Amino acid sequence: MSDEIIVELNNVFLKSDRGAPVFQDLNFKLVAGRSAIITGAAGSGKSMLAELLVGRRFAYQGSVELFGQVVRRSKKRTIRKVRRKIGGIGGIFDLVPSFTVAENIMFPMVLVGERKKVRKERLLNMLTEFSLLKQATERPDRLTRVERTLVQFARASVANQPLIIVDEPLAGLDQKTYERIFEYMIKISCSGRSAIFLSAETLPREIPNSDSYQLINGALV
Amino acid sequence: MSDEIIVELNNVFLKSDRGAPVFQDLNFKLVAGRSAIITGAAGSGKSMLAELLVGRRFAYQGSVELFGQVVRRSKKRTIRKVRRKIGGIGGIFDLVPSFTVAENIMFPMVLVGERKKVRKERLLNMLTEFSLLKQATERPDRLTRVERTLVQFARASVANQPLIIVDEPLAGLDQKTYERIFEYMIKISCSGRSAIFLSAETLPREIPNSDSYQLINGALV
Amino acid sequence: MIRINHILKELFRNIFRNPGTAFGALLSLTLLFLLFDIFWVAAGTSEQFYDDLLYDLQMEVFIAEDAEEISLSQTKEVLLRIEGIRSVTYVSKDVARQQLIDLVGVDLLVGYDSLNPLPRSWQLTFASEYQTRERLDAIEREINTFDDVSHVQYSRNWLEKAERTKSMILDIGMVLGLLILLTALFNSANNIRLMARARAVGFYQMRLIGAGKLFLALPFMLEGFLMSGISAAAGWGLLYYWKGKIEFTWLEIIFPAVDDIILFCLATAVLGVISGYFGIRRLLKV
Amino acid sequence: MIRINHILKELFRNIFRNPGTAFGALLSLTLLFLLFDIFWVAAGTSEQFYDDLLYDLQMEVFIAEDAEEISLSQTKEVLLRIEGIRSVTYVSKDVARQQLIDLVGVDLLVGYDSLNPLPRSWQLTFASEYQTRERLDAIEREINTFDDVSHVQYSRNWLEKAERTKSMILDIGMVLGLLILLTALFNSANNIRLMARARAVGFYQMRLIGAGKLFLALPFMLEGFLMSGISAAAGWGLLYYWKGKIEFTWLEIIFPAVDDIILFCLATAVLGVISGYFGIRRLLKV
Ligand SMILES: Nc1ncnc2c1ncn2[C@@H]1O[C@H](COP(=O)(O)OP(=O)(O)OP(=O)(O)O)[C@@H](O)[C@H]1O
Ligand SMILES: Nc1ncnc2c1ncn2[C@@H]1O[C@H](COP(=O)(O)OP(=O)(O)OP(=O)(O)O)[C@@H](O)[C@H]1O
Ligand SMILES: [Mg+2]
Ligand SMILES: [Mg+2]
Repeated sequence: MSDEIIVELNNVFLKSDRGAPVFQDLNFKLVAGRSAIITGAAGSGKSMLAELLVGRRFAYQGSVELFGQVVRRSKKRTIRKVRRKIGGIGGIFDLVPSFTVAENIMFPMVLVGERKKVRKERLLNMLTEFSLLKQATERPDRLTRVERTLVQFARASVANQPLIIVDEPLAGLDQKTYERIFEYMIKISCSGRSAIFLSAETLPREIPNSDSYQLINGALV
Repeated sequence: MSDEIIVELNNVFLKSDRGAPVFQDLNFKLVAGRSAIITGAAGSGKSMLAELLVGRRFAYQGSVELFGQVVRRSKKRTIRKVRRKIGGIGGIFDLVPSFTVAENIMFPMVLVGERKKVRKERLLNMLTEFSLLKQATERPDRLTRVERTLVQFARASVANQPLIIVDEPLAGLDQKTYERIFEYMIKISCSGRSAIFLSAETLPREIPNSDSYQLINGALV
Repeated sequence: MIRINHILKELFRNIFRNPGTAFGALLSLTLLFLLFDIFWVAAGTSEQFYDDLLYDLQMEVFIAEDAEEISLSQTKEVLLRIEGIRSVTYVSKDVARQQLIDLVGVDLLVGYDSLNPLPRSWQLTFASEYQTRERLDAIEREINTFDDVSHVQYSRNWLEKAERTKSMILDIGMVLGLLILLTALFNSANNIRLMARARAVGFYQMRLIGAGKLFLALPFMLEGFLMSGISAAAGWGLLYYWKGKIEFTWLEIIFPAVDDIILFCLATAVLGVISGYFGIRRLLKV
Repeated sequence: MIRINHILKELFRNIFRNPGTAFGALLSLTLLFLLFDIFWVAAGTSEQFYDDLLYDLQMEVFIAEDAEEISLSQTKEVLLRIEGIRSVTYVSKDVARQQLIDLVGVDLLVGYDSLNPLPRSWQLTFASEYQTRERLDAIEREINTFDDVSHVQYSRNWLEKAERTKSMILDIGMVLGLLILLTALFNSANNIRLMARARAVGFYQMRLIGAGKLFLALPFMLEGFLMSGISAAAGWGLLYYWKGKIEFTWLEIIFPAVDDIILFCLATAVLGVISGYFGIRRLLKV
C-alpha cells in the first residue's frame, strides 16, 4: 500500500499567462506516505506547480496524474474528486471570506456529505489541535496572518486529505512563529499523509520522510 | 531644513478589531532624510503602524502627526493630503487591478494634476529604473510577485513622495531576488527621502541613514 | 441532506446580507411584471371588447317600399342560405317604429298610424369567422343585387378601425412582452451577479477545495426562482387589488384565466432560475 | 484637465467592460420609464377626455307645455343670473325637431307641422368650477322650483362615474409613479454597484494613495446621469413612435408638453446621479 503513487508528473511543459515557458520537461513522482520539499527562486514556478496539481492550470504537453487519475482540462469530475483529496495551505489556498473559521474548516466535510456527528467531532479536534477554539466564530478578515495559516492547516487536515500542499507558509515570520508553524509541518510529515512543501529558501532543518528537490530552469533536480 | 519632523507619534494607544490592545503608549519620531527600520514578531502590529500612518486606523488615545499635521478621523482633507505624500510598498499597499502598470505608476501624479509632459518623463524614468519597460502595459494580475513589488516601488517614488513605507517586501524571496530588492531599499535611504522599513526578521545588513527599532509589547524600543 | 442545509443557509445569507439589493430587485421585477400584466389584460380586454361589439355587428338590409310580402319570404330564404349569415330578423314598419320609440324615448309618430314613413328591413347577424371586412363586403355586394332590396348598410369604417386597433394592441403587447421578459431576465441576473460578485473570492476557494459548479450556483438559482416567482405573483396581486377599486362601465376588464396566471408565475420563476444561473455563471469559471 | 480625462476614461472603461450590465440597465430603466410615461399619458388623456365631455355637459330644462312666451324671457333672465351658468340656449319646438332629424337621419315628423310633440327647452352649460355633482344638484333643485319648468335633466350618474374614474386614475398614477421612480433609483444604483464592486479593491488602493471620494465617484455618477437620461428619453421616444402608429378615434391621446418631457428627462438624469452616488458610496468607505 505504501508504494501507491500519489502524484506523477511526466515530461510536463507549461507556459505562463504571458507566454514565458515555466516548466520544461518536468518530472516528479510522489509516493504515499512520503513528502517532497521543493525549493526554487521567486518566479521559478512553485505556485504554478500547486495550480497544476489542483487542476487550475493544465500542461500543454506531458501528463499529470494524481491518485492514479489523469488530470486533464476536460475531466471536470476527476478534477473535483482530486481536489477533495488535497489540502492546501498558503499561496492560492485562501479562506472563504464569508465563512466563519468553523465553517471554513468544516467545508471539505460538507462537500463529501459527512455526517453531522462526525463533522462536529472532527471540527472540535481541529480547533483544539491548532488552538483556534476562541476564534471559531470569527471571520477570516478578523484574523491575524498566522491565525489564517492555522485555519488553513486545520482545513487541510480535517477530512484526512491524503495530500497536502504547503505554499510558503513561513514567509515573513519571526523566529518563534516560524518554529511553531514548522512543527505543524513536521507533524503532517509524520502522520503518514503526503505533503509537498514549496519554499523559496531552503528549510532550516530536516523534515522526516521527505525528499528535497530544487526547481531550476523549469525542471526538478 | 533637515530637522523637519516627518512623523511624530505621541503616547499612542490602539486596539485591534477584536479588541486586543496592539499599541500601548507608543512613541516614535522620524526626521526628514532619515529612515527607520522597525522589526517585530508576527502580530506585533507592524502593518497596523502603517495603517495608522496613512489614516486607515486611528489611535483611541495619543496623537499622530505627519508633515506637521495632526491626523485625526475627522480631518478628511488632511488625511488625503498626507496620503499623497506617502509612497507605500507591500502590506496593505497593493496595485489597482484594473490599471496597467503604467497607469498604476502614474496615478499619484494624476491625483496632484501633474502636467502631461512631466508625467511622461517621470514614468519613463521609473520604468527604466525598475526595469519594467516591457511590462508597462500589463495588468497586475499578469505580473509575478517580484514585478508587483517593483511596480509598487516605482509608484512610491514617482511623485518624489517624502515618506516611503515598506511593509515586509522581502518575505519569501530567494537570496538573489532578496538582494535585488534590498538594493532598492538602500537606494531610497540614500536619496534624502525618509523611509520606514517594517520587517519580521532583522535585516541582514545595515541601511545607511537609518535607526533601528523593535516593536515589543506594543511599544517601540 | 447536509448539502441542502448548506444551500439554504447560503440562500438566506445572500438575501439577508443584501436586503437593499434584494428589495430593489423584488420591486423592479414586480413593476416590470406589472407592466407585462397590464398589457396582457389590455390585450384580453380589447379582444373581448371588440368581440362583443362584433357579435352584435349587424347588417341592415332595407327593403324597397314597393316590394311584395310574398316575394320577401322567398328572399329571406335566399338570405338564410348565404354562407356566414347566422340569423335574419325581419323588421316590419311597426317594429321599426317601436325601435325608434325605444331610441328616442317618446313616440314621435303619434297619430301617424296610416302613414309610417319608416322602411321595412332585415337585420342580419354573422358567424364570427365572417366578421371581417372582406367577407362582409362580398356578402353586401351579393345582397345588393337582389330585387327587393333598396340598400344595404353596415359599419364598414368602424369594423376596419376595430380590426386595426386589435392587431396593433396585439403587436405592441408582443414586442413589449418580449422586451419585458428579456429585461426581467437581465435584471434578475444582474442582481444575482451583484450579490454574487462580492463573494467571488469565496467561490474561487470553494472550487479549489472541490465544490461543484451546480452546488455553488444552486442558492443563486433558488434565489432567482423565489424573486421572479414572488414578484410575478405580486404584479398580479396589485392588478387584482386595483381591479376591485376601479369601475369602468364602458369596458369590462378581462383578466387571463387563473390557470394561465399561475402558469405565468411558474414560468417566470423558471426564468428566474435561468437568470440566476446566468448571473452566477461567469463567477464560477475558476 | 487631466483629472477630467481620467474620469471620462474610467466612465468608458466601466461601460465597455460591462456591456451586458450596461445594456441590461438601459433596457430595464427604459421599460420602467415607459411604464411611468404610459401612466402619465393615461392620466393626461383621461383628464382631457373628461374635461372635453364636461365642457359639453348640458342641463336640459324642459319647459311646461302651457308656459307663455312672455314669462319665458323673464325666466331666462333669472336663469342667466344663477351663479355658475355659462350660457342658456333656448330650444324651440322647431329647433328640437331639427335636432331630432340630425340625430335620426330622416324627418320622422313629415306632415306633422301643426302638431309637433317635442317640448321646448333651455340648454344650460356651466363654468368649469361648477361641473361637480354637488353644485349641479343645487342648481337643479333651484330651477325645479320655477313655474315655467316641467322638469330638469342632466347626466348625474355619468358625472359621478367620471369624477370617480378621474380621481382613481390619478391615485394609481401617483402611487405607481412613485414606485417606479423609486425602483429606477434602486435599479440604477444596483447596476452601478454591480459595476463598481468588481473594482472595490482598486478603490481601496486609490483611496490609500490619496484619491478623494468624489473623484472616484464621479465616473459612476456620470454614468448614472447618462443611463437615466438616455433611458428616460428612450421611453418617450418609444411612446411617440407608437403614437404615430396607433389611431384611436374615440379618444385623443394627450402627451405632456415637450417642456415637461425635457424637464422629466433632466430630472431622471439627476436622479441617476444620485443613484450613482448611492451605488458607489458604500464601496468608498475605505
Ligand atoms: N483584521 C484584523 N482583525 C482583528 N485583529 C487584527 C486584524 N489584523 C491584525 N489584528 C491584530 O492586530 C495585531 C497586529 O496585527 P498586524 O497585522 O499589524 O501585525 P504584523 O506585525 O503586521 O504581523 P505580520 O508579521 O503577520 O504582518 C495582531 O496582534 C492581531 O491580533
Ligand atoms: N499571473 C501571472 N501572469 C503571467 N505570468 C505569471 C503569473 N504568475 C506567474 N507568472 C509567471 O510564471 C512563473 C512562475 O510563477 P510562480 O508564481 O509560480 O512562481 P513562484 O515560484 O511561486 O514565485 P514566488 O516565490 O514569487 O511565489 C513566473 O516566472 C512568472 O513569469
Ligand atoms: Mg509562489
Ligand atoms: Mg504585517
